[in-house]
Amino acid sequence: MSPTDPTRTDPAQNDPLLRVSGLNKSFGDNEVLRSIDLNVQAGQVLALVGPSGSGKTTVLRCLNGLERPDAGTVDFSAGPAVTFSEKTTRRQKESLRTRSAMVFQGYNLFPHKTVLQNVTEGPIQVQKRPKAEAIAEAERLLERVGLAEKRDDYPHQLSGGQQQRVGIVRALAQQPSLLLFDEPTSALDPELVGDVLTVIKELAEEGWTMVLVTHELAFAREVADTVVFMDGGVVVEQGPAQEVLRAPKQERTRAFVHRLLNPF
Amino acid sequence: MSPTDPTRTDPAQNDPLLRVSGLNKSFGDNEVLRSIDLNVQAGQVLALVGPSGSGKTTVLRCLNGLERPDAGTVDFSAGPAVTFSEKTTRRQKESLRTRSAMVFQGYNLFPHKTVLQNVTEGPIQVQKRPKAEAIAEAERLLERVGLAEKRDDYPHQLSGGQQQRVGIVRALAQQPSLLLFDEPTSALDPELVGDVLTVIKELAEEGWTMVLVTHELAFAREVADTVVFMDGGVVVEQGPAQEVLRAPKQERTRAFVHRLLNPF
Amino acid sequence: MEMPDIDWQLAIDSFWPLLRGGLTGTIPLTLASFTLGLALALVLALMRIGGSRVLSGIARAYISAIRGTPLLVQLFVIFYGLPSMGLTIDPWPSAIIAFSMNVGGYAAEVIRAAILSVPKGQWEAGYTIGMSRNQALRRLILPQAARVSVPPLSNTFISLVKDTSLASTILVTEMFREAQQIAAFSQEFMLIYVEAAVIYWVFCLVLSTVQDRLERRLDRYVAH
Amino acid sequence: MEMPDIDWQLAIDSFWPLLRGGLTGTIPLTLASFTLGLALALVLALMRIGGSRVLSGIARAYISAIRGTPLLVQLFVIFYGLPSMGLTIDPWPSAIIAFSMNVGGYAAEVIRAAILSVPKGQWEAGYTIGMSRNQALRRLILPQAARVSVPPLSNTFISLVKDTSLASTILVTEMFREAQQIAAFSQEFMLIYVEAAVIYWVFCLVLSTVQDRLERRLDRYVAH
Amino acid sequence: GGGDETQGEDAPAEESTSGLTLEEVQEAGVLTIGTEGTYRPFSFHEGGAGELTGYDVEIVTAVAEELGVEPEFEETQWDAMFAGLDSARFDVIANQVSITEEREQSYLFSAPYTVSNGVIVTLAENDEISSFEDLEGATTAQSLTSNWNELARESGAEVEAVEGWAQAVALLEQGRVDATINDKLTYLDYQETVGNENIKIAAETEEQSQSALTFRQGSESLVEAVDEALATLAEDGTLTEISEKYFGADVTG
Ligand SMILES: Nc1ncnc2c1ncn2[C@@H]1O[C@H](COP(=O)(O)OP(=O)(O)OP(=O)(O)O)[C@@H](O)[C@H]1O
Ligand SMILES: Nc1ncnc2c1ncn2[C@@H]1O[C@H](COP(=O)(O)OP(=O)(O)OP(=O)(O)O)[C@@H](O)[C@H]1O
Ligand SMILES: [Mg+2]
Ligand SMILES: [Mg+2]
Repeated sequence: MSPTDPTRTDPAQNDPLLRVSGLNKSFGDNEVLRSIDLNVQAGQVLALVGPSGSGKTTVLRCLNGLERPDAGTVDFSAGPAVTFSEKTTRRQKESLRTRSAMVFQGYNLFPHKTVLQNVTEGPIQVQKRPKAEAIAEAERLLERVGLAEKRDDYPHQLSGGQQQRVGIVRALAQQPSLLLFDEPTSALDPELVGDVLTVIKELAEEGWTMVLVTHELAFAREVADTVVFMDGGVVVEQGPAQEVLRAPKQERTRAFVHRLLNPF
Repeated sequence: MSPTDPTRTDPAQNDPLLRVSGLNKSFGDNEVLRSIDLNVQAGQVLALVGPSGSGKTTVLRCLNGLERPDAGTVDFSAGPAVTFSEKTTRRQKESLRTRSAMVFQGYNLFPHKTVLQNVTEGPIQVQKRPKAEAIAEAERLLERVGLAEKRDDYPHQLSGGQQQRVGIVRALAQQPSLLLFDEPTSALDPELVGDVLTVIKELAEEGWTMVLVTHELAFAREVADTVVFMDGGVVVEQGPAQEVLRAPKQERTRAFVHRLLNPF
Repeated sequence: MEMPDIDWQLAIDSFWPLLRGGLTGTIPLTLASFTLGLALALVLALMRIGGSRVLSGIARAYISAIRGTPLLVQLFVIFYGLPSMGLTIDPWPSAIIAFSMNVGGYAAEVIRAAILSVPKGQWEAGYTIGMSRNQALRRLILPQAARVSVPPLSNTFISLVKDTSLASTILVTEMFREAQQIAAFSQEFMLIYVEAAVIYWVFCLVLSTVQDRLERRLDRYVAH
Repeated sequence: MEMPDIDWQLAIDSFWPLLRGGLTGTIPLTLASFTLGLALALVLALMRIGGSRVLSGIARAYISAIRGTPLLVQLFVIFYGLPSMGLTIDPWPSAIIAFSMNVGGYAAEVIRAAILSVPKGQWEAGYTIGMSRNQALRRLILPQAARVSVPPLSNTFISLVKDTSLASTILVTEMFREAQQIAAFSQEFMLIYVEAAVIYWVFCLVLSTVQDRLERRLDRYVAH
Repeated sequence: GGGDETQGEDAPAEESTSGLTLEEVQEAGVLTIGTEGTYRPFSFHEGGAGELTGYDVEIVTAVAEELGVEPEFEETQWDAMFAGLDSARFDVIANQVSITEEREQSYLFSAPYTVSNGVIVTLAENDEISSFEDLEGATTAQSLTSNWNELARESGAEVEAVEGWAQAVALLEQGRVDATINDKLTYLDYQETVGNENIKIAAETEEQSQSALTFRQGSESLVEAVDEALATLAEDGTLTEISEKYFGADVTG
């Protein structure tokens, strides 16, 4: 997590780290994603916003290989591009997984493992990194988010905000080139939201590349470089955060932003 | 729900409809409420705010007879006051119930009953009001919150915002003198919050007396007459909404308000 | 390895007596015992859940004794044991009493779990609209608990179908008793028992279909 | 109503033989069959859950047949039926095979339900940290499913304790067989059967304690 | 499976379920015997939990000795008895199996070693039943598998099925049945050991029933040797001795 971290790319470089084009996905008759195109520059933060059911989660899941798109290409600069079709194998889909790490809305921590075990499970069991090294790294990351003394607690002993910070550390411990956040604070008590947002903001400032789904428009405006507004499975509008969120060009975007900022 | 509704009191009257004094409640060793005093004027809105675990829900539950306080007096102008002690009977506790109605954070609709049945269950089964009258009244109330055509749907067929509006209608159908809301929007998707807040705001404008627990400080500021800030089971500060939320006197209130309005 | 010779004629001849034993013995015995057993189970479950320590203790002891001892012995105690205390009950009533008591013990825990699985908020929503404990139980909790308890209760039911074969030990004629008679006469125990097993299986398959229907009916108000 | 005379001397004399039957027959048979049955159940549960329609169909048919037919017939088929196809298995192995297959059928559904009860997000969290299906199953899902399945499996276990009495029909001596022998000699079948029932009950009470312990151990990572 | 009589002949490959020859038994040095172990006084455990003993057990043990082989007992319930014989779990049944025409079609019998008659047992105070004709319309308790079951039916009685003698007596005493038919020997042994004054013998059959050791088809040479052994044991008084021990009389016919 220091700026010399080998897994991270220099933000100045300004290459697209991730290029997604023509992504399509249906569940049965329900066309959930239609021709989604996205570019994420290395070191930048892309915020994905839009109404419920618009397909934001599905986009993240396609990037992380949890869902198989029906068509489209996902091209990480870190490895071979994957073009999806009927014939795409499970192995190809799964090859995407190692390049990104996901932080879930509901944390999805492993309830039967301690905080430290949650974080080191991937590095030790999957990546087969030396145990001592993985533990040292995990401790460093936990320290970083203020949870060093919680290392031997079980998730249920933590508050929601603490659990989500563990979720973030678990993702970081994967040493991914891209971090995916799916509404990381929407399950939290309002007072606990701040702790998590602060951590995410710091990661952004340190140059991590991320795709962030959120309903916290104020936060998106502050932290994101690019904002993509989706509705009904299509990208309605995308551009610099300030533009899309302050002065949206599309009527649908405008209505959405207005509804969220002035609920009554 | 018309201004001539017999169950409602004229806001101009300015009597305390509800007077709570010296409310104490412990769960085991945990002193959850300590000497809570509250007054609610007829036709006014009291907003209860404070950090998680401060005892807000417990206050509402004591007012509604779902919890038995260890000591204290609850005095509704509509009936005899109840002073709690070891000896308070279940019947006394339950006598509070008919005077107020509760809207829950998690809606708590009856999943095996239709929208209409949810609303008429109390009037028909408990209050033994004539069936036709109860149904007519329920339909009028559903119409009022824009859910007339949903009357025969089951709760799971509705969105969260629609469910919560049914929850409100169910409470109104009780013809209570006081409405209790426990974080009515915190389980909702951000875009659906608006619909519910709008309904609550309209009820406030029509002169319903309410106690409202909420984390939506902007809404509290707009709709409440009085704001009570609780922390650690005690009332830290109370006063006119504009004062408490804009210029809190107490350090703890200030910190809380600041944290909620500037999370990162 | 080769298939043994099978006496098909015997298999065919014995089919009707077996089926008759099932229709006039196994099925009515099962239905009567299950219905009464459920009622008992509900009472026991409420005793367990309710506030009283004494009632809860009694229900616990009963459930533990029923589940901890063999059904055969329960049948024997009621049929052969009670007469020595001056209480002689006929075979059919004895069987129904014993099986109901047994089902009661097993189903009580299922129903208790089902009631507890209904979110506390449902009780509270009932209270806030002015319901008594009893009203909330009857009108809100039990209908919801019913849905949850169908699959585990259907296990109890299917076990009961087969357990009724023990009624033959206390002079009740049901399918297994018919099977024993035919087998005793023909000496073809294996053939007849397997044939009876197949008929039991068919009963159970039919019951599974009923269970599915019931679940789907109760599902109408649940998402998915 | 009067109490029957009880032959206390006989009750005392028969206690040790009954207990011995329990310790050398009932308990080892139960433990061996339950262990093997659980392993089989896990395989069946995975067949049901996994993607393959064929495997899932096989597992369903197996489970349905096992649950739909009487255990006695299953024992008879293995012990007396297989020899006519050239396969003769000794009493103890036959008993263990039959009981394991039976437990497998019943426990499969429990384990399947327990696996399905683990939130999908746990699988997904496993996948996103790079786990294979197998790794996620072994390291994340099964440990969590274990907790959920202890109570229903303990029901299966308690049923098994009592069902082992059927082993006496295939030449295995366990507690119920001892009871029959004593009853046949003394002609006091009620007394002896009730005594055996009490010993079964004590076994079950002990097992319930073990279950409680196990639950509490597995509970350490769960709230409350 | 099942005891189909043709099985032995047309399936020579199936050694396990065909009959057993004398040579095979002598080669193995053991004779495996199926018996109930819960049928007093014929096959039971001394004191309830002791050694297997009884009239049938002692006789078949003597026969085995005569053949120069070890007897080995397998105990099972009556329901499984013929299945056990069919599936070669044991080679002979020694459990008071009555010789009937039905059974002779499927199995081989040795020479009989018990001759007895049946008795109707009723409550002592019962004076309505004094002959088999009186059973018409009465209810009796019978073990389904005994030949007394058939006799009761032929006499026009309703039959209630019980597991054994003890249950039959219980039903009788509880007034749930009017009578039970059983072997006289069973009754005598019961009165000898328990001494129940509530019940009595109401009538006896004229016809005598014969019990014998029972074998699978194909065991002809073995049965021949067993018959020889039984003859020798009858001659040297062993059978009578065993009979006297259990019944105080010679019931070996
Ligand atoms: N596994 C699935 N099977 C069927 N339909 C699905 C599945 N997952 C998602 N969908 C559907 O796809 C659409 C998009 O869902 P998605 O979760 O991506 O939306 P979202 O933008 O993340 O919404 P939210 O803000 O509510 O999380 C919805 O209509 C949803 O019902
Ligand atoms: N039934 C109960 N048994 C034991 N403790 C309880 C119970 N209900 C509430 N508490 C405790 O009482 C305290 C206050 O709870 P309460 O729910 O009133 O807080 P709150 O202000 O509503 O918090 P939140 O904002 O999280 O809803 C907490 O410490 C809680 O753990
Ligand atoms: Mg989503
Ligand atoms: Mg609360």
